Amino acid sequence: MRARVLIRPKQGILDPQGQAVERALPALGFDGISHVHVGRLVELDVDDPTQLPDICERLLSNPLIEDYEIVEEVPSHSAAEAS
Amino acid sequence: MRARVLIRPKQGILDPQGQAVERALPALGFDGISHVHVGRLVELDVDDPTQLPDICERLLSNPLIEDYEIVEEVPSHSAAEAS
Amino acid sequence: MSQTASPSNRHRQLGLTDHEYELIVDRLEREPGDVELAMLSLMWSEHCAYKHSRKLLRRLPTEGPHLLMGPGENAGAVDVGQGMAVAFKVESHNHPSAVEPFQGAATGVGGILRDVFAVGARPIAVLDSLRFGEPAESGRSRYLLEQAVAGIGHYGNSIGVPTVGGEIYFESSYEQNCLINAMCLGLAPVERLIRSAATGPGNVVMLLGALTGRDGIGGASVLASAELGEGDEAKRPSVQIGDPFTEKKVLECCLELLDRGLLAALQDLGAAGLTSSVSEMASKGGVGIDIDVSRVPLREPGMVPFEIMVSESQERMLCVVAPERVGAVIDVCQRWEVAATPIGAVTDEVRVRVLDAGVLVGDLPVHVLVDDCPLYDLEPIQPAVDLYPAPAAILTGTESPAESLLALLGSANLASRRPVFEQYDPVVQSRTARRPEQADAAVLMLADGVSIAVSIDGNGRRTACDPRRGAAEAVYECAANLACVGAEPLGLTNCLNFGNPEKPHVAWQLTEAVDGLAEACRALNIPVVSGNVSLYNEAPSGPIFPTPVVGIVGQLPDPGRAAGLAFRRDEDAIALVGAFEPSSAGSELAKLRGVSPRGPLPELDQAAAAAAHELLRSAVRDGRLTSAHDIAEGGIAVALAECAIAGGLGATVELPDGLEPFAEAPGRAFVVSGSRDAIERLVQTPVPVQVLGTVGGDGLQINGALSVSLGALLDAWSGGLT
Amino acid sequence: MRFGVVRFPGSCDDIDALQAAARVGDAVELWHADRDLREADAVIIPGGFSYGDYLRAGAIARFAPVMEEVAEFAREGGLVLGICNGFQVLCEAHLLPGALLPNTSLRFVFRQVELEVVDSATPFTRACAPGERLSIPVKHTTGRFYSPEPVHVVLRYAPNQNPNGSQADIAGICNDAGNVFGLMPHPEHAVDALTGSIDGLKIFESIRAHVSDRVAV
Ligand SMILES: Nc1ncnc2c1ncn2[C@@H]1O[C@H](COP(=O)(O)OP(=O)(O)O)[C@@H](O)[C@H]1O
Ligand SMILES: [Mg+2]
Repeated sequence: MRARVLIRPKQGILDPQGQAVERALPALGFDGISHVHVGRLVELDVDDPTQLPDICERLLSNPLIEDYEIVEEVPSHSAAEAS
Repeated sequence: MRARVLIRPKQGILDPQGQAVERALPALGFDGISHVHVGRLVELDVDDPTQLPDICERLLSNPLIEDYEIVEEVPSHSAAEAS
Repeated sequence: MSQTASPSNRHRQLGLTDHEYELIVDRLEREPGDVELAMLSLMWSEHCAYKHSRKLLRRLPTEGPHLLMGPGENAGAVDVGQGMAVAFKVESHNHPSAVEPFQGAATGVGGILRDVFAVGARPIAVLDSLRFGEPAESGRSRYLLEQAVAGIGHYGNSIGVPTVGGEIYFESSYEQNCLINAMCLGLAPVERLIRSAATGPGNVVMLLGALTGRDGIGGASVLASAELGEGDEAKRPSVQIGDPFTEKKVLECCLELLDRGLLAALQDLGAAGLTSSVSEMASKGGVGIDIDVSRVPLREPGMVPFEIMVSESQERMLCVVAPERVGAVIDVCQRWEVAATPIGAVTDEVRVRVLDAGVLVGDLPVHVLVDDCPLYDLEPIQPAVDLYPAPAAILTGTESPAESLLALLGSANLASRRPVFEQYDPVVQSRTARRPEQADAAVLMLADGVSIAVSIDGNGRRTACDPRRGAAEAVYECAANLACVGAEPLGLTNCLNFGNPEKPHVAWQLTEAVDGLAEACRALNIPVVSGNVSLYNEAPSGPIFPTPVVGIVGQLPDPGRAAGLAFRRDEDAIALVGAFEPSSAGSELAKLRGVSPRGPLPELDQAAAAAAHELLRSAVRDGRLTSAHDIAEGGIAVALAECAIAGGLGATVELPDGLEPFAEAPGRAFVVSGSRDAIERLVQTPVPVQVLGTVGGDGLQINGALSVSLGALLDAWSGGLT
Repeated sequence: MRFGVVRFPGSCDDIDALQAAARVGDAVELWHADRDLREADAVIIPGGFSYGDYLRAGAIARFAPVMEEVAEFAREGGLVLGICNGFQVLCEAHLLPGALLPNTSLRFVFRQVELEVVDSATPFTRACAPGERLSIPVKHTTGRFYSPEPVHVVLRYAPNQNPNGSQADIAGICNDAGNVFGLMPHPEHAVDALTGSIDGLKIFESIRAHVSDRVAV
């Protein structure tokens, strides 16, 4: 199965990247954008999806400062590629 | 509106971050995982969602090396926070 | 937090003893309110009040001919000539790094940088001193090493301050308590140095830099003041994230504000946030300060006054500005995209008053915050038994000298540090004349005719053997490193990393170590200009090795003559300079053989060591030597091997009768190379100098008994830490 | 001649570039927010971490007001040198082809490397001999050059010295017109024997020679 993991800074934790993007946007002529947060996206093929929470906690995210979310279960890599 | 942008390395471009994750997993006792790719997640509140493709192409992603996907439109930040 | 605690025990939850709480009530003549108690608990914490170390620190000498600013300011400073001052300080970030090593180490660098530019000096160099558990035994230690190094690099590299040196040791006593000490040096015209004393009632207090969030609340200060027990999750603060980009802007902005003469006082926000900064500024100025927390720009909604007062959000500075200059300050800040907000005023009442939109929520006399915390006497008792278990034996003692040499070179404590220092930018700012692995001390050029050298040293295992002598050795080793590049010490900073001082044997280690530092500084005539103390580095299995870390800054006239450690010329003579009577106590070889750290360390004849330093310094300054290297871990054999590896040139030597190749006595002696003539001139001096042999060939031969090819030396040494 | 050195928030090697350029000509700072090149004959986008390297190295800096002027200047044939972060900015701004990706080691790397001069006929390398080796340090986390299209290679890492996994060992490239040059190594940190090497001076000397020829014409 192909899984997608979203990792984002925990609420309340400083997110300097998000701040930098937010400040840059008006200069590009984009207004009305706020609460920008920058995190990571991990996509992977996994045989046993029940491992995912464990993988997220131990490797993909840093639980002290990041939250993770396993958002989606899509067909496996090769299938997705073909489509 | 709260939007979520997924940015991933273009296919065929070496993704050492994905490789590093893939290499680390067996040592932690996780098997059967492959095709790992690491990208970026950007989440933002946007007044005018029609601006999003432009924002993605000009700032959030570099089209030469990255693909982007606007996956979801969820209620805005403040609403999400309250829930 | 106080909502959940009953009034009778809330002070204990905040780390105050009943006695301390009674004292507070007595001084205030009332019970403190919530905001006040939060503030007092931090100001009376070990971290801020130095309650178990302050009395001891008075034993350190703090006077010297080049001293401009001593302990008590954010950083100490020395005069380096031509109207220039160098400010420096070392600080620990041990506890936050144990929780989150990347951010902990990064914000450690961020914090020490702020201390340096808070006195008006532009940060020009960072050094790091790190301790972890054994990498071969502990995955966690390898992880901490990797993350801490990455974090230090991340902050220093991104902000454009070179990381020019450091040291790393691995011992199992650090398994649960890694040490992350960072030192920063800054440069300022003497007249730009500024103190943190708030002045001028009516002046405006402004907050510069990052927004205030719930970072580290209940954090570093409380955390650093008690042992971090297992499963103590609730005590863990919200992790602070370093933002070097914001700090870079704040740094440039503050220096410009000072250059334009717009500030009356400047102070960084570190542990205990606004509470500590405001109290210290008021105390030093003999004035009061009113702060209105409702004016503090927040990153998170719903923060209450006590949270704002104790938040440890990074990348913030506090300054005092005359009312007529506020506009000009805001203009400069805008150019640097730095937020600048008036949040209060200097008063003549000598109280810190906290208001929330004009409503008084806290009102404390400055002296209660800063001076009234009781200072404790230590109750030192020399332990009767070994405090530390024997390390795992890697060598049996039956190896040949060549095998021992290769094992030492490949051990984590002695192997090449290249995998680490390649992650640091050592050259930005274009001052670095000697970078890591080129010489024993980093050399930075300040102006024509003025350069400085800096090194940071400490050896916990030796200090565990004999705290007094081990601490003194750290001073001598550091000064010896400076002598190798021809530098004369001007000032010293130190970080005292110890276990729980309330335990008698730790109290003994601390007392002895401070005495050892003080003696060495006096003997070498080096004033202590700044420092930091990190206590309670203790796990259920016991305390860390007592680890005083020493950083010395020295001056040299000609960076072109700073000797490197590499053998560079075939046929050069090699000599041993200095009285050298090493022993195996506390040595790296003893460790590899599984011997527990136990004294006595070899005699330290301070006058003889100082004379050797002086001789070496003058020979290097005259440009007479090809190379110079102090003899430290691994003894003379390892020192020779390091010179050979660095230069890609072998050597053939005979050691003086009875000199053990791997025995140690750091800080007292050197191996040097130079023309026959130059070496002959050294021999003519009163300092003991012995000619050992000759540079050349493609291997190291010692006493005809040990012979190893350069390739084998290099392989062992470069593969020990990857 | 006059060099202009851009200063973004987060630039770090800007002063170093000013000092290096001042060894061969005049050098002035160009402030990111000003649409003014101060009559510079050549523009340097220096190294560092503009805007913290947040999001992607160089991604935010390319939108700074001064960059509009730099783009215009480049279109008119002015010499533009991008060093490290400056190289990243020029790629993001499409003034150079390709992109810079994270090092394969995923680590920051500082190293004194040897470079081979592949093209010694550019305005930036004319003081070098063809095939000459230059010793210049690199220091970056995002230096792996990638381009799906062929590019004009000016400098390569010497064999076995590629520090970042760069495609075809590419260390520096120029645009088709030859007036915009980007490189990951830091020539401004190789202008003084005391700090390691003087080979980087050749880049600055080349620029001066080119500009004075042009003025002479
Ligand atoms: N071991 C020490 N030796 C000398 N001075 C010290 C030592 N420890 C702390 N100090 C001095 O005590 C003052 C308070 O230190 P610290 O709390 O670390 O300062 P800051 O809050 O500015 O980081 C500083 O001036 C520091 O230099
Ligand atoms: Mg301070």
